[in-house]
Amino acid sequence: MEYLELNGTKEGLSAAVDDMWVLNATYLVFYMQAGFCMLEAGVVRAKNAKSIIMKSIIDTAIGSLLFWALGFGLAFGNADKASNPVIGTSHFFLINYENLSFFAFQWAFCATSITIVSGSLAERVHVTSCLVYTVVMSAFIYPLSAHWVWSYNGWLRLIGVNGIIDFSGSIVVHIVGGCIGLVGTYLVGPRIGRFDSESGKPKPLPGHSITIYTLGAFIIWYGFYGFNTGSTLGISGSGITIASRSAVTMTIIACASCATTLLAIKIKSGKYDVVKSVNSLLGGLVSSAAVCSLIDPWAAFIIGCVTSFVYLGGSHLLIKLRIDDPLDSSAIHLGCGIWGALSVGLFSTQDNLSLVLKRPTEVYGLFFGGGFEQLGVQLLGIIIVMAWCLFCASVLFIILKKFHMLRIEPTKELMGIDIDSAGGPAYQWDN
Amino acid sequence: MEYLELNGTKEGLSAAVDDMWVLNATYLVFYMQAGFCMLEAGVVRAKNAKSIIMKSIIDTAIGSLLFWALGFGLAFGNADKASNPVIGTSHFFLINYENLSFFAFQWAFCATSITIVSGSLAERVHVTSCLVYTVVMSAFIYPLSAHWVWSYNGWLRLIGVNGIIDFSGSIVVHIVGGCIGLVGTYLVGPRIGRFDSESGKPKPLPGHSITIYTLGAFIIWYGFYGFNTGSTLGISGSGITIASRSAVTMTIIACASCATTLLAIKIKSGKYDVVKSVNSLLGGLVSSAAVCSLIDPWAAFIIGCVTSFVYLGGSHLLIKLRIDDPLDSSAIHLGCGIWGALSVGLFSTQDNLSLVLKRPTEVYGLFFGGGFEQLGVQLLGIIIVMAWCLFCASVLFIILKKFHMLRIEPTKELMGIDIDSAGGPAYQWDN
Amino acid sequence: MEQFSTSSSESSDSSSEYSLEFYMDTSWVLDAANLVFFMQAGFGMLEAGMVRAKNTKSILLKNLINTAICAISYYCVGHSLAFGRVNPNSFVGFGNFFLMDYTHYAYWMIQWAYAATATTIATGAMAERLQLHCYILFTLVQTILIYPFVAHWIWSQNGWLFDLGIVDFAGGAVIHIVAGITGACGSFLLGPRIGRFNQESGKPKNLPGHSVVLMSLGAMILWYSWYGYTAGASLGMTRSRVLPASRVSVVVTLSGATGLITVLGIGKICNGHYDLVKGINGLIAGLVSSTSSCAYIEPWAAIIIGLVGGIVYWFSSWALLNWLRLDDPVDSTAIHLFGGCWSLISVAFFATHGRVRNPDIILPGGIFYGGGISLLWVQLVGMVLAILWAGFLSGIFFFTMDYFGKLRVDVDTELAGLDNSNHGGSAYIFD
Repeated sequence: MEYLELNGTKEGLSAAVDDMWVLNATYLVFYMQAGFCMLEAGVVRAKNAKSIIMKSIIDTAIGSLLFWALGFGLAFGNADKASNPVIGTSHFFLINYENLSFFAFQWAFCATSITIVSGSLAERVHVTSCLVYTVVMSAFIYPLSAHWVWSYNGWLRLIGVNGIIDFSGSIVVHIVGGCIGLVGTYLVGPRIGRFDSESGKPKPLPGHSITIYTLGAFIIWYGFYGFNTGSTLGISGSGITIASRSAVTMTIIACASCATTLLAIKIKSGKYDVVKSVNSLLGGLVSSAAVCSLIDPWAAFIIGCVTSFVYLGGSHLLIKLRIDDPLDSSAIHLGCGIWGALSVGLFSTQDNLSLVLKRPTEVYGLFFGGGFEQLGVQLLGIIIVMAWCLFCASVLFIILKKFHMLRIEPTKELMGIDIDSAGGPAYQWDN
Repeated sequence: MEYLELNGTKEGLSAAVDDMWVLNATYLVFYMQAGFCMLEAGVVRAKNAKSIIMKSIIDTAIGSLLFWALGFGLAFGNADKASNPVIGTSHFFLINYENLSFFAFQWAFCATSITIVSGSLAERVHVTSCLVYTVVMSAFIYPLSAHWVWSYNGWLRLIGVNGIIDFSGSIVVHIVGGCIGLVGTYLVGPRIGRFDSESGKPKPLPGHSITIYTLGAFIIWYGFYGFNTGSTLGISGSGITIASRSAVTMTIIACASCATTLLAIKIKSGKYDVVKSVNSLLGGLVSSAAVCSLIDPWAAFIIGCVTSFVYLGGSHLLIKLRIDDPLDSSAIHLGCGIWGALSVGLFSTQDNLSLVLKRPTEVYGLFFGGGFEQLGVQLLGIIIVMAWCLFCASVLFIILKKFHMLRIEPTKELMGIDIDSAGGPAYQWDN
Repeated sequence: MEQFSTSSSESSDSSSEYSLEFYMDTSWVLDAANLVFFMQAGFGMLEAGMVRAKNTKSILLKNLINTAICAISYYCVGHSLAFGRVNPNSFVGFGNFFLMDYTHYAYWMIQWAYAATATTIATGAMAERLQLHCYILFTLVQTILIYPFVAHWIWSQNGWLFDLGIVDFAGGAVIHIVAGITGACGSFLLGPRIGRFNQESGKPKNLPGHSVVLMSLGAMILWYSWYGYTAGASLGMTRSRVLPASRVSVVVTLSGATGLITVLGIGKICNGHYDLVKGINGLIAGLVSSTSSCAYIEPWAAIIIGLVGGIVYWFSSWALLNWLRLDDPVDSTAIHLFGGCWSLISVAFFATHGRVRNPDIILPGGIFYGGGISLLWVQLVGMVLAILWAGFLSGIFFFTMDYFGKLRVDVDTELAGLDNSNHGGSAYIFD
């Protein structure tokens, strides 16, 4: 992200080429909305498909408007290079802001972060509450995290030698989204029938279309190439080298994670599990976000294998704790996001880190002899961002719960949200 | 479009960069075919899904061949800069034409315009008639409109100080497609069961899959980034500035339109309506096509909000007039297209307009003190193009109707076109 | 194809490592690789739509596995055997295992995406009856033993077919022939699905797929990504590669569209209705037909190539089914093996433009341009050798698996559907 200088200072054709790269990446990241929408639609039951799509659309539309109006200013409004390390203060409504391709890219990131939450809250939440958290997230929670971690004078960037490093958003996008989703799904409580009311044993509530689900995953994977490689903010200078490396390592992480889960489950239960494998794939993509530009391919393989167990462990833990997360969003985005952010402190090599930071550095990955400092900074950053999100989300969802705006009534839940508040079912096979 | 000079005259690296930009955009615009195909498939009933896909694919294939053979020559065949303002006369079959990336881009636009029509005619029209109007549109109706509005010596370009301004096709693509679709759907008559035969009240005939429908809309949105930003025909010079602006304003317009509709319907009826919101989103994209490069972000917000009401009004009007347009194509593409083209005369700022035209201009948006002239020119252009399309489409569809090639028989309509002429249903759930 | 080999040495060795040209070309390759990867989504949806609902999950899982396992094995070994630069000979490459000492990451990306495509195509032919671990093993064999050798022969500058002057721009032989023949071997040794041929009369019976909508979505995604697949093989846009890359896009569109129309037309004549499923296959056959030649031919030739490709597809599909009794659920043998052969042969007839990357090297003109038949012999040698190599190795592999009873699922599983028996339930749940 902003480790690479913004193109405001460059001129001529190479500035144009850089902006082109960012714009193309932006389109890809926006396209991930389609992926998330399909992913979520496929994994809910048919009676709730329409409402989850509705939420996905609300996320995107309302979230984009608010990030344009307020969020971007709070996150990156550093006019005169004098804004404070906690919050940005200018460029609301894009006033006096010229670097529109950078804005568009950030915009798409914000939309991604918000859309993660709706997955955790699927099948039992009022559409209206989705409106509320979208507004709060895009105007407040997300922008501040982004300012701390990404803006060049964000306070987490000023800690230690390198500051916190989150190349393309394992922390800012995925931990934020996953964390808020986790708080939400905990406070909402499990779906009716998810845990047996007597024995407390979990019962699967399978989604209505694995096909749509897998399609969504593939679209997300496709879009992730924009997500990760676009974060170089250009291809001139060392940009394209970093971008190529990111594309390769991200592919290896995702594939290693997917393959490991597939085989681990096969060995344990004798069956191949599509949904868990796809989720691991997504988990791999998530953990690649922070670290993809900083590692060598073989390290990517190791990170990918570990990601698989992080996801499986997270998913198992959720069930242990009787938390019902229909898409395993918190295991994927929070769990694997944390692992990805930590792995920066473990696996990043000196050469790659210097290239990304554009200056030589003596602090790098622990396993390469770079010391504990980077790992400590990453850990601190993760804790701070998580604490911030947990706090805000708890306040938000508790207020919503107080006013009975969070969860729909049991009868309506059993009937399906579509018929109640979205005007009919998503599918009509006869007539 | 051709406001920016063609890259035939440029050389070296910047020409390569420009062509690369146009080609990438072309791919995105072709991908919109997938979006329209899914959109249309999702909104028809399951028994007609296969035939609408067939139409959508035939559109693309036949339309592409004819535009290559004839259409492009009629639209942009300006060899020797001496062709007349009404019709192009050279480069049929791409003979002696080297600027292939420009051709490919125009090609994709033509395919988009044609595919709009099949939405209006869904569920009751012979596949063969689709063949016929595809041929006429791609070889005749569309190319002439494109020549008038886009070719540098088209006669609508020569009116007034700036000539007509249609940055990336609100008029040429969407008004043409929407208008022909409207004539077609009016002459074909409503689907059986759409209006109660006694009371005349409209009865909803919901599509079979909202999921597929939304997927289509998201793909179209994604493709629209190529559609709008590719119209800069390059990124060198001021191209990338215009492209970034277009991407941002188009997103704001689409999101504002979607959000407005969402809230308006919620306030009025107490429910969230997915289909109408998605349609508004598309309407926003359509109206952004003409105007996206010429406005500031805040104006985009206003245009978006108005677009929502234009779409809702258009949709309402169609039902009032007992016109059955299964996809609301004419409300979306014709209605919002008109609004987008008009808003050029209202909201375009002097700076942006000068940048796009590549020369200083004293005539610009009414609201910025640029006078009524541009608005008048836009209005004139819209009327001319609509009159042309209405005329041609009426002749075409009346002839088709005379020879009973337009509408399928009532029994087959009730049974579904798939079983009759597409060799079986689209879905097989058992066996 | 000379482009690949020269690129890998040239761009990393030359002094222009940090020029704008290098950035642009690399970004072009990365974008294209991303699109080629997206073909996995396309093939996934296409194949999912073509199988019966009870086997959907297994086919989706299969595609996921292909992609993931292929990435890992291609990263470890495959790329080295194909393009390793330490001590390569004309038969096989060597060195750079695990991407050690290899920095041309963008090139690896696109080659991986190609390799993954080859595997996915091949496994489609064995759908609905192959055991899942056989897919995994086959993916390993394909990406380690079969594919890299053919890629080395034809695309590496050390390859012996490359020395002979074989022309295969985007993989008609390397990808489609290899994938087609391995799929055919597997499908043949597996035997037909239960119910595919009437037990008494031996007549083939249609086993239609479960969703034409998914199928066409897949086809449209493929069409889109085909632009990256073919135009990306230019490996850049600078140094007068703009025009060839643009022409590739035009040629691909024309041959695909012609293939579709041809097959739809034949279907209408033979069966009396438009057959969408065949038509979609015809579209892909048309696209495949121009893969080898797309950079070297004129647009009009693309029409002829697409036309013949459509005819070849129709009749080979019929012949394989009725004469060879080969049950290929997704027709991938007819499309990719025969389409690939035709694509390789057609170069010898229609080639007229010189090499893309080195315009100085004049390609011998095609037979229709008076270039003599020497190129035809080379192409035929390449075709036969690729078929023999891939056919022989895959034959041995599948025969071994069959011998140990690990090839085909048992009868009960097949009748019940792989999803219900092996993957924990159906892919769809609508109530």
